[in-house]
Amino acid sequence: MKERKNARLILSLLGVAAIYFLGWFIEQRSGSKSMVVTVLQKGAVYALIAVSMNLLNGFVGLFSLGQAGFMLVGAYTYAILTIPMAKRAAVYQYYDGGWVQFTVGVIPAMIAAGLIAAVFAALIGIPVLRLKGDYLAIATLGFAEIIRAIVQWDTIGPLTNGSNLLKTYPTLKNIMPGNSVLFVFLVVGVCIGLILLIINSTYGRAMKAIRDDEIAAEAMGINLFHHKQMAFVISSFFAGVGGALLAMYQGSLQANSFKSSMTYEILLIVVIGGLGSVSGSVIASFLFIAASEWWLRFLDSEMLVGDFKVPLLAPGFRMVVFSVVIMVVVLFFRRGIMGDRELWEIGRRRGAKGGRIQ
Amino acid sequence: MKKLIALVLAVMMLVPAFALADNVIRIGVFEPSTGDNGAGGKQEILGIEYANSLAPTITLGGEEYQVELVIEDNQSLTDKAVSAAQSLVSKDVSVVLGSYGSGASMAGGDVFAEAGVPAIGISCTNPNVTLLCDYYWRICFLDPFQGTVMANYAKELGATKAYVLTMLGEDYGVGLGKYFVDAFTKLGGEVVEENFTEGTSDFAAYLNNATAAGADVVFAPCATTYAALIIDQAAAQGVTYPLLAGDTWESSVILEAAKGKNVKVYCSTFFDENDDGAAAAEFVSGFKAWLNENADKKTNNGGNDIVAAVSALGFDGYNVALAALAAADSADPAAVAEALPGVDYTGVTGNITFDENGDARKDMAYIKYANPETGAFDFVKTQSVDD
Amino acid sequence: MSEVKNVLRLENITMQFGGVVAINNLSLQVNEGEIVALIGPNGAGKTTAFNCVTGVYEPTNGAVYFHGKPIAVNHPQGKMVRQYAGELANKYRETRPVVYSPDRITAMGIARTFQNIRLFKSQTAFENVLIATHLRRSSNLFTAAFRLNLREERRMREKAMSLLETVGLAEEADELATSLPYGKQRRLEIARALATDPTLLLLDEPAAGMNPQETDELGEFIVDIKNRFNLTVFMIEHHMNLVMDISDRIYVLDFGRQIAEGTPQEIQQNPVVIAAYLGVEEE
Amino acid sequence: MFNQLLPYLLAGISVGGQYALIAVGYTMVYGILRLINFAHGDIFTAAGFFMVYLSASLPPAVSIPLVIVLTVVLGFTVERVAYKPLRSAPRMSIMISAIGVSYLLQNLMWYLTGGLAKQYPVLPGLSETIRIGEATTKVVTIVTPVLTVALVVGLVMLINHTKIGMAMRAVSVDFETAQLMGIKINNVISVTFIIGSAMAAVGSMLFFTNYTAVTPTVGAMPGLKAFVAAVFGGIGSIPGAMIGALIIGISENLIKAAGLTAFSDAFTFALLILVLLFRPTGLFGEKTTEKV
Repeated sequence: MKERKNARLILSLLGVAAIYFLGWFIEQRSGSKSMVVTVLQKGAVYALIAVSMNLLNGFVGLFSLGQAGFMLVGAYTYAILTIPMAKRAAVYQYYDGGWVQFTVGVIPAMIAAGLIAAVFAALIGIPVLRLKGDYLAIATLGFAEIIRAIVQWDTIGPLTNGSNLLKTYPTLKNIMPGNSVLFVFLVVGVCIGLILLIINSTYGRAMKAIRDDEIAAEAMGINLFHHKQMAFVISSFFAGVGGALLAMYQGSLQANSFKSSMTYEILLIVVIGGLGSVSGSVIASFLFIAASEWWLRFLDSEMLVGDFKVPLLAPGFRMVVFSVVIMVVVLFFRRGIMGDRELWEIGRRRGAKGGRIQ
Repeated sequence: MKKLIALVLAVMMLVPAFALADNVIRIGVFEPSTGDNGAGGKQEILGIEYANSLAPTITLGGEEYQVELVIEDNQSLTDKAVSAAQSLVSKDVSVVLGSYGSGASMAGGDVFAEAGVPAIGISCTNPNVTLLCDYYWRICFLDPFQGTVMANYAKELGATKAYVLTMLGEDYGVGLGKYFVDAFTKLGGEVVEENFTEGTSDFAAYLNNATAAGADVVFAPCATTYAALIIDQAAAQGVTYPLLAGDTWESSVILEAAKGKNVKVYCSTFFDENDDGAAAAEFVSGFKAWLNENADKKTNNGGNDIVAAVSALGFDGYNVALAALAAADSADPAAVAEALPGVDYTGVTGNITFDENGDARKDMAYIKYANPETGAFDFVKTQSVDD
Repeated sequence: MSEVKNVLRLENITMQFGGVVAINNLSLQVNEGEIVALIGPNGAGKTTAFNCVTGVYEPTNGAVYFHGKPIAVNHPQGKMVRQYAGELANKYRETRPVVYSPDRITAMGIARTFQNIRLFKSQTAFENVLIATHLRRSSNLFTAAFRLNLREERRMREKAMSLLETVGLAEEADELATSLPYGKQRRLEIARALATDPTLLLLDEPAAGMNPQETDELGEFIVDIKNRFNLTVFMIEHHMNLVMDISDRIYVLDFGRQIAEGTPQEIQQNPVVIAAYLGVEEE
Repeated sequence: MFNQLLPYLLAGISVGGQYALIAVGYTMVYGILRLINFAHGDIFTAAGFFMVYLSASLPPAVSIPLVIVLTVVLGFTVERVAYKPLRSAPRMSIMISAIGVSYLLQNLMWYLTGGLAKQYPVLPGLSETIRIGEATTKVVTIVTPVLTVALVVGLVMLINHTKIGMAMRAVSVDFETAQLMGIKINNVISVTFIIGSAMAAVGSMLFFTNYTAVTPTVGAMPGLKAFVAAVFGGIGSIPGAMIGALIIGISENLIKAAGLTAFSDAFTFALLILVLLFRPTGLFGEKTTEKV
């Protein structure tokens, strides 16, 4: 038993190492211009965000739709803290250089991004987590919108630059030049590793109990609010870090893009990967990003095969095909890619674990 | 079923591996053809396409190359702009043209800078496009200039109190609004500022406020969607003061909204169809003929053959790119980037040379009036700023 | 049993849902070491009484004491006052309303099972019990996440396993809880409840759906765990043989009212009970 | 002071009435399926596009009923394709499906229209300008509340006095029991979606007469606000939804009047959270207790 456990651990570590090597290798081979590299970067960022959302929706059973709001907080925290002093006057062109007159390093700023998002979550959680099911969904969605409105508020423009773009902060490509994929994989890997540790601890078990049956969980002495709040804060922390990474990936930042449709996209990734499966979310993120940003892009431009103009191809067709695929998954493959199992659990016998989705 | 999906996915992975033809130079067109700025973006693309149809080849190092336009839709959104830009970069373009809308340009700028691909902004007027990006150049005037021009013009119309209305979350409008306010207050005018949120439908209250505040001019740089509503409402209220805005309002949407109504709508823009210059006149007639030949193109131009300023700018942008390529004598983006600052090109919108920020030295704006009777823009005057 | 100590005491409990009075002025007590049964026809309010004890419901009026400590105290408010006119309405006026949440009540030492089995359905039998050991943890999120609590984690697992052995489910430890047969699911619920280290165990129809032989075995099993874990047992049950076999005392509810109380012999001879309850053919 | 506020009040009543017509669809569907139909806002948008395209070639007398029919067909189809197969699935799955449908409809509309704003046609008798006191407004501002109240009264009568209405009430009280009593659940649900979509179609005509540009995402925000209105009024209660919508419409505009435009959307959600915390059943909802 123990030997098999060790073998599994070594195998997992080798697997992770292989993924890192592959990421590094692809970037070295195809150069930073290649679309593969873009997909790897954005896919990894979305993987973290999807896993953080899965922690709530898949592991605690809280239908929360506030992820975009917490990402927004994280992304802004990171950007505001890291814009170089020399560029502040230009970025905050309408606000005399802004209020914040210092910069911090990339890693401290990312941690701050997570922490501030977590503080927001802790405050929001107090009222909101008392709500059940779809009311929670709509309330968290509402809070995300409120956060967006506040960030765009002119009065705190010197802090957030109002509705204008934030730019010139350190981005993925200039933090570790030539090794951007490795950097983002490292950060995301550490974060997902932490989430996995929590999920597999006694606290993670308590969270899964809440998902399965709130009333029974409470009768077993599990404090619902306390554990929900904990999961909400943890999830938001990593959503905040994910937001910071997204800001780094994008190179510029505007509150306007953090709309509820962003949360919906992440939710769909989680569902495609399988609610309650971390590895599913990761796989689905890469597939989702690769499909939407890369593989299906050809659908957006007119194509001539010989003299024949392929019908239907026009800007926007990509997203139509893509959303049809998503609907097929939602309707006919409800368990998603992984169901609620993990990649490393495949082949391990564990009862007949079928037919469940919550 | 699952196997089938796996197969489909596998096939999709193979598709993007298209072959690169020899002797082709790619110019990226980074424009919105959908979204809020889709209409303007399409007109800009038309100018570029027309220029490409006139000059489809270029000779570099003694060899003739075909110039291929790679058009990518940035959907007028800053987050989508990033991936659109990446897609362009991954297709090995030598230089990029666009985008209509400063927000998308600023968002894409980073990608171009990191990939070392120079980009030429065509109608993006926010100063930060070039200021915060070393790989962005631009061939049009800037918002501080445009804001000042309109403030001056407002003053000339006899206004002392201006009402400025912009949309929250829109880089272009908010920026231009601020420059107008700065300039107008400097000229001794008084300003009342208000914002509206995305999706606002009823502007009655805003215009009421303007009237109540005693404004004698309204400056409302915003997307044409809202512009149409504002004009509509202004006509309904029978306001007497003129409505002013920036370059986005030079659009058939505005003409339609103003047609047959008792409103005075002015906007500043980059180019006038009835320009007397030989180059401009030739462009206008050629472009109109080209539009009329091709039904698709005409639809993209809004169904008529009115020459938009952004089309003229697009035309110039393409030729500036060719000039830079020729000067570099290479398709290598780095070489093009090096050659760009030295380009001196006289196009249909005037002479283009770049200053140290990468901005064209342009000191003239055209002010146009949306004539409600004819449903066309009347040229009012050219306006420059002296300081 | 040297000295009689009461473990659980319900005092004038009334529970009202809208216009429906589910329990009407119920008072009862369960003493240390006893097995007390609560019986009555369907809809008599038995499970509601359990829910008032375990904090799922907030009683409309009355008080619940556990080891003499109030765990749920409430008095009617607003227009309900009229319905409880007189002494009852004012009885708890002076006391501050107390309502503990279910998890705190479990932490105090009351564990329960459910009438309609509520196992954690995505978890194995072993995990179901393991989850319940979470309550008595000493680790915090940090030590748990970084595995600084290995000793405690091992102890939790050992405890869960030994409880599964106690209820005879060691073989099925890795089976999905919901894939077990009905009888075993009921036992698993008991194992899970025991994992919270209770002093009072509430069993809600533990023998439901069992055949006579299984029911007999269950009776022995309940007595066995009662002695082994030093428990007091309060149960709702329909199987009269089981109730009469193992209970020390019985309370009978009908339409939310207590109609009788006594030893099994007394209850069997009580004419009111016979009329209201035993006279009705069961199942 | 009043003259200053009047245009805001008028705008508030008008937009509130339009939210109300959308909210009816939300509240009915939620009452019966316990589903937040996230796609409802997009069905509303689709109704806008139907009108844009139909009125290009047809007179209003034909295009108006046709728009309602097409919208109803769309709503009906969405229910049959995306919700019906999930009837026995957990509620979260249906909600995810609703989000998926919303995503699909938005992308489809984006593709078909090129993502460009389309000009809504002028409907006779609605777009004319009138003066009320110091304020000028369109006829639609006056028509909206009247029409809304009439439709809501009609709907309440339908629900209280017809067989199908009785079936709807039964299903919303207890899904399973109603099924056992021989009520054809699927028919009731279809009728619910048909009524909801028809109301949304009427709402879209009024809304877009004011806000003359139709874009693929334009319905998302009014949709969410209408849902908040439904919750505020007490989910399942049709008059509640109307009153909730009017309150939201008016307060939103008063907030604009106070110069806090940035928060007019945020206010709606803040209101929602307050309602959920302090009166989760809304103004007219009934309290239910979960059975253990």
